[in-house]
This record gives sequence, structure tokens and C-alpha cells, in this order.
Amino acid sequence: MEYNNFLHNSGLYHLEWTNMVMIMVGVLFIYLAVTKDYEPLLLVPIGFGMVVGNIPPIPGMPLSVYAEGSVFSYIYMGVMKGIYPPLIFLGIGAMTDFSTLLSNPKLTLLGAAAQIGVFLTFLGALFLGFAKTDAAAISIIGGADGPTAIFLSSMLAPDLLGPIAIAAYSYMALVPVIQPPVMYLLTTKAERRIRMKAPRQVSKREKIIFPIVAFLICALLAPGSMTLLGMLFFGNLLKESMVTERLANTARNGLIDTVTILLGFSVGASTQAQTFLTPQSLLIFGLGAAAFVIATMGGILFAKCMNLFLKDKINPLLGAAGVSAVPDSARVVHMVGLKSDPTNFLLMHAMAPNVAGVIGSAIAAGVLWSALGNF
Amino acid sequence: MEYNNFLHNSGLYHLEWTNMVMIMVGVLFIYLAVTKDYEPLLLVPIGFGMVVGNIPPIPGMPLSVYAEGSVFSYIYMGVMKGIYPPLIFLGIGAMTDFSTLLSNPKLTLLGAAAQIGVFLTFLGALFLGFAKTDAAAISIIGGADGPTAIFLSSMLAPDLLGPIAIAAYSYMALVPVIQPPVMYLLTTKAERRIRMKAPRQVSKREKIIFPIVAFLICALLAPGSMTLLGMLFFGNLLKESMVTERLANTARNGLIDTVTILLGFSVGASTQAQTFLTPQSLLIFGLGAAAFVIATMGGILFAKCMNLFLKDKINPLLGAAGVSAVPDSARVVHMVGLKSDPTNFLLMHAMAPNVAGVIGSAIAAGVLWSALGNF
Amino acid sequence: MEYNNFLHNSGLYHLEWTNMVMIMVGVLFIYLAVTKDYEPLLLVPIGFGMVVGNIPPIPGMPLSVYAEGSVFSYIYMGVMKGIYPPLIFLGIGAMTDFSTLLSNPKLTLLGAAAQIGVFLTFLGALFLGFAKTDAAAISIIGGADGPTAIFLSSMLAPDLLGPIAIAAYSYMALVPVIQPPVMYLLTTKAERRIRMKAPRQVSKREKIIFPIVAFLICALLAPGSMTLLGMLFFGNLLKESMVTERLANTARNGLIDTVTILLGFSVGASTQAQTFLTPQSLLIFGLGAAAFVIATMGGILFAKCMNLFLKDKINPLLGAAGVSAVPDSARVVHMVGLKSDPTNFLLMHAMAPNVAGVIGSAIAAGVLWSALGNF
Amino acid sequence: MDFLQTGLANLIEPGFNALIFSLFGMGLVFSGLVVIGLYIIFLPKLLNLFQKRSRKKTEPATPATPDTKHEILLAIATALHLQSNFPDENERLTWKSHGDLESPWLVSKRMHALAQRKSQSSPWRQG
Amino acid sequence: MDFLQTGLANLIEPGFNALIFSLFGMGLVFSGLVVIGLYIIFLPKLLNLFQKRSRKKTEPATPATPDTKHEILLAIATALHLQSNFPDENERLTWKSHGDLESPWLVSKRMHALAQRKSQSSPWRQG
Amino acid sequence: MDFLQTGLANLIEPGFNALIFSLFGMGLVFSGLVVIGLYIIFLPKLLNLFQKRSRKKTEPATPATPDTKHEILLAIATALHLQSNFPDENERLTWKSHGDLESPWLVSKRMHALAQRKSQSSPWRQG
Ligand code: NA
Ligand code: NA
Ligand code: NA
Repeated sequence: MEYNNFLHNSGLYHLEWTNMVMIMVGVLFIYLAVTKDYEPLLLVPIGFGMVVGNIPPIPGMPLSVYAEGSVFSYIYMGVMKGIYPPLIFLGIGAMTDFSTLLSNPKLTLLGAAAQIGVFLTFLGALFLGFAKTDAAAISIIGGADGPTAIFLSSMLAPDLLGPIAIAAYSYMALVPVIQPPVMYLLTTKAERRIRMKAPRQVSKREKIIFPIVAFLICALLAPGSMTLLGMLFFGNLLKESMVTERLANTARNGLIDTVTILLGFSVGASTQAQTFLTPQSLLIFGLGAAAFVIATMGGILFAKCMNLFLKDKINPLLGAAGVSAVPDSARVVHMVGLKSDPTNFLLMHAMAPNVAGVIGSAIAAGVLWSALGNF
Repeated sequence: MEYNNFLHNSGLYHLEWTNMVMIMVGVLFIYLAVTKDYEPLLLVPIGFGMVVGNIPPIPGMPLSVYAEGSVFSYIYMGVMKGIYPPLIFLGIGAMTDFSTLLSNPKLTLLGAAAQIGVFLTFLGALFLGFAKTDAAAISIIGGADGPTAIFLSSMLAPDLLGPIAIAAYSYMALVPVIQPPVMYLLTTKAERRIRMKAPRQVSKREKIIFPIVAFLICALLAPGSMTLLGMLFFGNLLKESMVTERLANTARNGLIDTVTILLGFSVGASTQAQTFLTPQSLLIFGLGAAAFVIATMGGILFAKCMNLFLKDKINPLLGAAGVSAVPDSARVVHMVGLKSDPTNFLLMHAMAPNVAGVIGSAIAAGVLWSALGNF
Repeated sequence: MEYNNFLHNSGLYHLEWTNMVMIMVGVLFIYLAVTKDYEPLLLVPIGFGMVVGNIPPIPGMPLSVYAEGSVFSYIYMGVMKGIYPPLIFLGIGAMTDFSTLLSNPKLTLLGAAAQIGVFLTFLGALFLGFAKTDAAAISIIGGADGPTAIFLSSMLAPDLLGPIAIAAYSYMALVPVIQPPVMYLLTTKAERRIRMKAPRQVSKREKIIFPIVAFLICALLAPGSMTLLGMLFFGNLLKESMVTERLANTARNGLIDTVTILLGFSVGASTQAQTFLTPQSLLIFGLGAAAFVIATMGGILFAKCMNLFLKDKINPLLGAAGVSAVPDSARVVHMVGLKSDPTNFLLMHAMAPNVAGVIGSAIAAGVLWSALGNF
Repeated sequence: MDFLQTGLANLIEPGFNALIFSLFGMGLVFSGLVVIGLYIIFLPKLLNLFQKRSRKKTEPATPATPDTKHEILLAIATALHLQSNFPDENERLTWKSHGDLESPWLVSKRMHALAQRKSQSSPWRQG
Repeated sequence: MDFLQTGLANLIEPGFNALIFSLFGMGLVFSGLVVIGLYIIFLPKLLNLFQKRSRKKTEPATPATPDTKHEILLAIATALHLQSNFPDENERLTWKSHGDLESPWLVSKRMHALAQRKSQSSPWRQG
Repeated sequence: MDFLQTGLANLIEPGFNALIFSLFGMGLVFSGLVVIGLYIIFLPKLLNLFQKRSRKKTEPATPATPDTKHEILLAIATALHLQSNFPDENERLTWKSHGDLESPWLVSKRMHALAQRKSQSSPWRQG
């Protein structure tokens, strides 16, 4: 009798305690987003996705992101095929103002230095026994860019995509918690009070040429970064060219919002306890935390090194913004700076290593992908 | 000589009178939408789609929604795979204010009662000889939610999707014509003049928690409703969380509009006379009309039953809003209420059973899908 | 040692001078768009796409639009399957005001006359030795409608899509350079000073009925034009019906912008020097230029013919607007008209043959597709 | 495609005369746009005919006053509701159809007038 | 599907009694909405309970003044920055949670009052 | 992946030395951003060079007056037309390129000034 199935088919019947744990984590994400304003545009979709993804589906029924033919699987396809991340970069490009970078080019180095977090984590993951491709995908969590992490995982380690994406976004949301202790540990109060001098004015023409040249430099050096950086700089060109304002507007509103909704929700829904709660996931979360800390340290210490040679000293806090996590880590730098000197406004200056960090992580991802990918 | 083909290839040569009938129906849909304002956002796309879909295509040429590789077939894929309906629910969720429901929870029952229209129609369709899966897909017309009907049809009875979708949307548009006679028949003037007392204030926190808990309840009871209700409540959370306003905004504007255009047009274009004008279609339209009437009756009569036990009487007209057809049936309740007492504003109160009806139909669809689906 | 790969994998290593040429052309496109305001909404995306598409990809790595599984290939799919052009037509339809055409129906003939550019170019391409399908796809450049050209190429000659699309958009951007000499050559100053009389007022009802009837006429005559014109007139109905304003709004903003970004970028990225820089491409550019000139001549000369029979003379400049390239050629007509008589405003009148030219080209494309397509 | 053979012979191959084909093609394009033109010419006449007839039928068309009052109250209620719940769906409020106030031709005429006045008083012209 | 055989026999076939099936179905629909209804009834009571507890814990909740000052400066800086760089992401500025000022019910009550006043002074009613 | 074997041995396997690989990787990241930095430093100098040259060439650059007049009339006509037909495509009106008035640095400086004035007169600081 098929109405017997009603009970068998109910989700309650199949619900395991691990699912309940994941649902609680999803609710926690939403709670943090709502009350603490931690990356709400990502944590709310991911959190609700986790709730949805941990309802036990009826076996055989096309419901979950992993079930062939289900609606959620079609939405998740944009994650698995790596399509959403470049589209998000398009929107970010159309939002980003590179003039801070253009007016203070030496700060780009801080964005490079922070990538030490990626490569040390790569070594750490290898040490722990992860395969090369998996280690590479995990290490990119240290790049602190969600889309880059998802893109590289989808290409190198699709099986670990769920935990890597969740780790990346969680730690990005927790940047205001993770970074300040490291910053206080590695800097003196005098260093934190260093004032940056007001940078020069950047002309419109420089802003228009920049995305084209910067793209050429990065893509010729590391073609693997072409997909992400092509879209990032394309979006920026749409913004800066002044003649395609309506396209830039759509890219940074309707388009990025739609993709953010679909990406966040389906990444969340991919965290079924049955496949998500594994020892690997735990290790990935550990490595991710380490990666964030190392990246922050790398940026700050490199800034202190640079100060040994520079006449106009750099506030070493800016190094922490090199991990990107745009714009959160720049905001954290600003807040920590204000604590030491309430009239020292670092936000603008911190945007320079911040966007440089995005470029740096994308290059690192391109390098890892092209060297380790299975072509 | 290939220029002979010009004549053979012209649509005029292949046009049958049945196509002309369907084109006239399409034009009628547009006419009703423009002059009577009946669900214009759906009837205009569907109507024009019917015109397009009944131009006889050149045999072999990839033109119609059924021709492999045609542009229209790619657009129609979102209907056939059931992708559009959940996306529309996402937008509806981001539009819907559940506070009416939260402030008067007993009205949820009216949204449940109206689903009797679904199950009696299911029995009726079986009686008429339809297969179980077809009967289930037809019966959901009584749910009076276009997206739910399309979703269930695409899963259980893709062959009948065209007539079911057209019937569902036609009757939703005709709610202001269908419902009032039933309402007058089943209520006395005194009943129609019952005033609802102003409900309590709902706190922001309740509104944020509601979509999460309501989703868990529905999805654990009937996992088959997970896809539709997951998106509905996800959209609502985006709206109510206050921190994702830009996502909610995109979901209820650009995203739902785009999907509405594509869904309406391609559903319309799927109504080729050659496959659409069958005795089954006629039966489906008959059953659909019955379903709407039964659902309306179910809601009203259940409200009258409840009044036997309640101190604060419910205006039984509100029962008619339980069929959903958001927000048309709520508006009809309001208008009929005003006819009996020009100062009795029922619109707000009618929104409660209205949205409950959406949830009820989605649960019913989930139940039918999980019990009858071919897994 | 895999780090050997770094050098081998760098784009610099594989960069050929032909790629550099294409990159320079891409930059030129962007330069023209920014400084000369030539069709910036198309030239900026195409130009940046050309830059991206000519970074030499690592062999085997899924990077270029032609590499299976690459993100760019998924974006390019909308071009190859012909999906983007109808969606752009939907948006154009939702922008277009046909009232100019409705108030002066005899100007429709100018839009037909300009299609001589298509058919003479077809003969020319055959003469030069192109296959029939290739010749047809090339000839449609003379229709001066980018989406139509891309659509027909994707159906008849996918291998030539790149050069045909680039030629079509380049010449559309260059309309202010190409057309004026032809216009001065074929008209006397007296002719250019002819004033058009203010046309009659068009009622709302006429505007609503027009897209439906015009679609039926075109689609029954040439069903192959159904896809493009169906969307064009559908968009226009959404605009004119007044009850679907929000859908029209999305169609002419978010939707068309998104598609324009994806189409422009991926068409640009498809111009890899290795496949693009061929003798055929050169011939295609030559034929395209000829097509534009012939189309302009056709329109102007036909207008002069009509004047032999008409009492109210037509300003023959309007014939040049029959090539469409909406709205550039109408603007060129206006400017040339102003040069001869600074108080003669032709813009409004030029919109009539302009939109008629869009319809005419779509019919021509439909005819060529249905007669030559490989079904 | 490796080598292109040019020549008039390409235009006429057995079973396909490209010249006649092109003529037929142009013919179809013209017939499409001619029929559209004819339709445009005859439509207003047709519409006028209909309008006259329907006017005769519906002569006492002053709408019932109490109905209007309810209509207004309904409109207010709905407007308030929709604005609070569906802030972006305002076109659904369209209870009556819109007029045709902003035709481009009105704009066109106004512009013409403006330009002529301007050019008469223009110093370049007068000087 | 070519020919439909009507009849009550279709409702009961071996292993599938459509009547009982429908009853179960209605039961599930009702239980879903009943549980939601119960949840709605009990939630506010639960929330009140929590609020009382947390109020006791966090009594001296006046925020530290110097912190607030920094907060304000930070807010200004961020606002200026975000407005110039991310003009459309304004909701990210939400440092504190929003109030609940515009409940539909406030609107509803205001409307009611308005309508009753209006209908009392209406000439149709008085006359 | 079922069981992970930890150990430094994982870092060096035949044909792949992870340490050197990582060094190369960091090197590439740095070289990318260093080249970008160098480009940024040298671009303004290059642009100035070009500008000086082109300034010499186009000295008598006062635009022809009658042309300007036509330009204005055209702009008005187009504006009116576009506004009525393409209300959302306003950026196409861009006949001239835009200035660079609202640099974030202007904002930054203004903010700095404001903050310092404010903190000097702040009662917390004075008291
Ligand atoms: Na980064
Ligand atoms: Na319903
Ligand atoms: Na054309």
C-alpha cells in the first residue's frame, strides 16, 4: 500500500543526529549574519542552504544537489563547473576602485606577501597526507577569496568542494575575530600609529588602461588565472570606461546578486552531513584557520621588512589587508588602527593591498591549477 | 529548385484551422490581460507564446519548443526540468509578508482545508480514467498556484504539462469570475459582514525565525515539498533578515521577472494545436474548473465549521482565500466583503489563508510526487 | 619536475605575433568606444574579449571558448546555440517605439529596399567561391543587425561566426564613418533639405495590436524568422500593453545587459588569431563593407524612386536608415540632414525605416535559413 | 574550406539558380513589409468602424456612482497593502488603462517650434 | 493514453486505495499547517521567556562611551568609503539591527479609522 | 581518500619537490604583482610624455563654433528622442568624456581634516 510510504517517505524517519548538527550550524550561520553582520550576503544563503541540504531526501527522489535531474543539482552545476565564481568576479570588478592601488603601487607587494599563507598551507596539507590536487585546493583557503577557492576546488578537488567553500566563507566572515590578535602580536603601538601620507590623484585615463594592462601581465605570466582575472578586470573596465555604465551597473547588481543567491544556497545545500562530516573536513577547517593566520602574519611581517628599506614607512597593519577577504580585512585594519590612534584613517590605504591580495590569490590559483591539473 | 521551398516553407501553407483557434485564444488571453487586468504578468507572455507556438514550423527546422536544438526548446527546458517554478517561488518568498499569518495562526487551517479541492479532483480524474500520475498532476490545478502545478506536472506528467499549466493560469486569472458566485451561495449576508479583530503586532524576530522553522516542519513531513518550499522560505528569509536586502530585491525583481517572461512565453509556445487540442485537454479544463470550485467551497465551509467552536468568529469569506492564487483570491474576498459592508477591510486578513494555501498546495504536491513518482 | 612547467605554461612562451595583432585590435576597439563613443556597449565587451581570447592558453587546459568544459565555453554556448540573439531582440523590442512606423507606413518600404545589400552580397560571396551556407551567413552582415548576423551564422556557418560577428559589429560601430560619403554621393542638397510633414498621432490601441499582427504576417511568410521576430515583438508587446511594465523593464535593462555582456565578451574571446586570421576572414570583412555600402545605396535610391510617384516627397536620406544598425544609422541620417538644413529634424522619421530594416533583415535571415539550412 | 574558386559559374549550379533565388528572397522581404504597411494603413479605419458601433451600443456609459465609491476604497486599501508587501509591483494597481499623453510626436512638434524660434533670433543668422 | 475508461473501479486497485490515499494526503497537509499554527502560537511565549532571562544577565548594558565614539568615526569613514566604492551595497552598513516601525498592521488600523470617519460624513450615507 | 599518512616524506616525491614548487609559485605571484607595481609607477610618466607631444600638435584646439551649434541641436534632439524611447540608456548620450571630480582621495582628505578638527574640540580630549 503506497500510503505506507507516507511515513517511510517523511524526512523525520531518516533524520540522523549528524543532519541535526549541520542544521544547527546552518542556523548559527544565519544568526551570526543577522546579529553580528558577519558577511550576511554569503552566510544567510549558505546557512539556509545547509538547512535545506540536511533534510534527508527520499532515496531515489531527485531532491538533493547530488541527485541527477533535481532542480538543486542544476543550480549546483554552476558551482561544479566553476561558472559562478568568474561571474561574481565580474561583479566585484565592476564595484572595485583600483585608484588606491594606482596611487600607491608599493602596497601591491603586501598582497603578494600574504599568499605565503597559500603555499605554506599547501606544504602543511601535503604533510598531513592529502593528495597534491586536494592539498592545492585546500591551500587556496588562505587566499581568503571565496570565489577563487570554489573555482580551484571545482577544478582540482570537486569532492572536497563543500568543506573548502564553507571553510573559506566561514573564515572570511570571522576575519574581524581572527585577525586582530595576530595584528596586536606582531606590531608595536608606535607601528600601528604610523600615518600614511595622502596619495596622489589618479587620472581617469590611468584607471581605464589599468585593467587591460594588469590583465595582460597576470594572464601572460599565469594563464590559469585568465578565467577569474579576465572577468575581474573586464568588470572593472566596464566600470571605468564611463561609456558602459549600464553594463557595469547590471554586473554589480542584478547579475552578482543572482549568482550570489544561487552559489551560496547550493554550496550550503551541498553540505549533507553524510558526506560532509568526515575527518578530512575537520582537517580542512584546521588548515584553513592556519592559512588565514599565516597569511595575516606574512603580510604584516613583509610590511615590517619593507620598512627597513623605505623612507616613507608603511603602517604594518596594512599587511594584514593583503589576505583580501574584501572588504572585511581592510575594515579590520581600519578599526585596529583607530584603536591606537582615533584620527588615523587607514581604510582607503588598506584597500590597496586588499585588492592586490585578490589578484595575488588568483595568480596563485592559476599557478596551482596549471601545474597540478589533470589535463 | 530550392526556391520552390519558399512556398512550401511558408507557414501559411501548413496553417490548420486548429492553429488559428489557438492563436485566437492567445489573442483573447492578451485582450483579457490588457482590458480586464486579469493576471497580466502571466496572461500576456502565455498569450503571445500561444500565438508564436501555433505558427506551423517548417518540418525538420529547429523552431518549436519541441524541436531539439531550437532556441525555444532551450528556454522551455527550464519548464520541463522544473527549474523555473522554484525560482519564481524564491521571488514570491522575497515579496511575501507572513506577518498576517503570524498574527492569526488559526487562519492557517483555511489554507489546509482548501486543498480538499486537490484530493477530490484527484479522485475525479481517476474516476474519469486518467492514470495515477496524470490524475495527480491534474488535481494540483486545485492548488491554484501556477508554479506548483507546472513543477508537479513536469515531474509526474510531462505530456500533460501544456494543458495543466494553461488551465491553472487561466483559472487563476478568472478567480474574480469563478469565486464570487460560490461565496454568495455558501454565506449569508450576516456572515459576510463579520469583522475580524485587529491582530497583534508581530516582532521582527518572529518574522526572521518563521521561514526557517516553517521550512523544517514542512520538509520533514513531506520532503517532496522541499524544492518549492525551500525556495519560498529562502526568499522570505532574504527579505526578513534585513541584512540581505539587496539579494531579496534582486530575487523579487530582476530574477522573478526574467523567469516569468521565459516561463510564460515557453509554456504558451508549448500549446501547439496538434498536441494541445485533444479530448484530454478538454477533460483537464473541466476538472480544473471543478477543482477551483471545490477548493473555494472547502475553504468557506471549513471556516463555518470552525465558527461553531470559536468565540471570535471568522468571516467565512476568508476561507475562499485558502485556495491561494496569490494575491487575486485575497483581493476577491476583500471586494465581496466590501459589497456587504463598505467599511469591512478583509484584504489583510485574507492574506493569511492565502499564503497558507500556497504552503498547503506545495505540501500536497510533495506528497503526491513522493508517493506516485517513478523512482 | 613540474615546476619546469611554470615556464612552459606561461602565456609569454606561446604568444605569437598574430595574437599580439589581435590584442592590439581589441585595445583599438576599446579605444574607439571610449574616445569616439562608437557603440561602446558592444565594442568594449568585444574588445576586452579579444584581449582575453588571444592569451595563448596552456594546451589541454580548459580555458578558451573552444576548450570543452571551460567556463568561457559555457558562456559561448549561448552564442553557438543562438540563444543570446533572440534574448537581445526581446530587450530591443521592449525599448523600441514603433509609433514612427505606424504613423508613416510607406517608410517601411525603405527597410525592405536596404536588404538588397544582403542578397547582392550573397551573390558576391558565391562568386568568390564561398559555399552557399557560408555565403548566406556572410551576406546577412548587410542587414546591419548584430544579433541577426550571429543567429544566422550560428545556424548556417558556425565556423565563420567569429569573423562575421566582428565584421557586423565593427561596421555597425563605423556607420557614422561609412554612410555619410554614400549619402552625399547619391543625394543633391535640395533632396537632403526635403522636410517630412509631422505624422499623425498613433493611438495606444494601434500600438498594442501592432506587434501581434506584424509577428503573424512575418512568421507566416517566413517561419524561419519566428525565433528572432517572435522575441522582438514579444518584447514590444510587453512594453506597449501597459500592464506588464515591470516585465518590459527587466527585459530592457537587467536581461539585455546581462546578455550583452556575455555575448560581447564571448564573441570577442572567440577571435583567437590562430583560427581568426585567415584569408576568409579578410574576404568576409571586404564583403561586409560592400554589404553596408550597397544596403545604404539601396535604401537611398529606392527612396528616390518612390519620390517619382509620391506627392509628399520623402527625404531620400531616410533610405540610409533602412539598413538598421539601430539607432546609429538613424542618428547619422539626422546629422547629415542637419548639415544641409539646421532646422530639419529627421531623427524621428528615420526611426521608421530603421526599425523596418530590423524586421526586413530578420525576414531575410529566416528565408536564407529555411532555404539553405541542413535539416 | 581551403581554396576558393571564384567565378560566375558559382551562381548557377544544377538545381540552384542563385540569381532567381535572390530575387525570390527580396520578393519575400518586400511582401512582408508591404503587407505590414497595408495593415498599418487600414487598421485605424477598421478601429474607427468598431468604435462607432460600440459607441452606439454603450451610449449611457456614465458609470454607477456607488460602484465608483467602492472602487476607490478598494483601490486605497489595495494600494496600501501592495505598497507595504509588494513595493515593486505597482503596475498591478492599474485599475483603468492609461492615456496616451506622451507621444513622441508631441515632443517632436514642440521641438520643431522651439528650434525655429531659436534659429530666427540666433545672432549668427541675424548678423 | 488513448482511451479513458471511467468508473469507480479506477479508485480502488490492488495495492492502492485512492480514497484512503487521499485521506492520508489531506491528513499530511493538515498536520503540516497545524504544526506551523501551533509553532506560531507558542513562539512569542518562548521568545518572551528568553528575553526575560537575557535581560537579567545583561543589566548594566549601557555601552562604553569611548567605544561608541570610535564606532561613530568608523561608521562615518566606512560610509564615505563604501558610498564612493560600493554605491549599491548600502545594507552592509547595518551596524545595528533595524526596528520594526512599518508593520502592515499599523497601516491597517490607520486605514480602518480613516474609512469609518469618511463613511460617517459621507453625503450618500447622511442623505 | 580513506587514510592520511602524515610525514615530511610527502613533501618530496620523485619528480616533485613541493618546497621548490612552492618557492617557484610564490615567485610567480610576486613577479606578477611586482610587474603591475612597476607598470603603475611608470605609466603616469609615459602618459605625461604623450600628452606633451599631442599638446604641441593640436595647439589651436578651439572647436569650430558652427559645428558646436549643430552639435548642441543634435544633442537636444537626440536627448529628447532617447529619453522618450530608451529611458534607461542615458549613458549613450555621453558626447564628451567625463571629468574626474569625485576621487576617493578628495573624500579622504576632507574626512581627515574634519576628524582632526573634531578631535581637538572634543570634550573627552580637553577634559
Ligand atoms: Na586573496
Ligand atoms: Na494553493
Ligand atoms: Na537590418
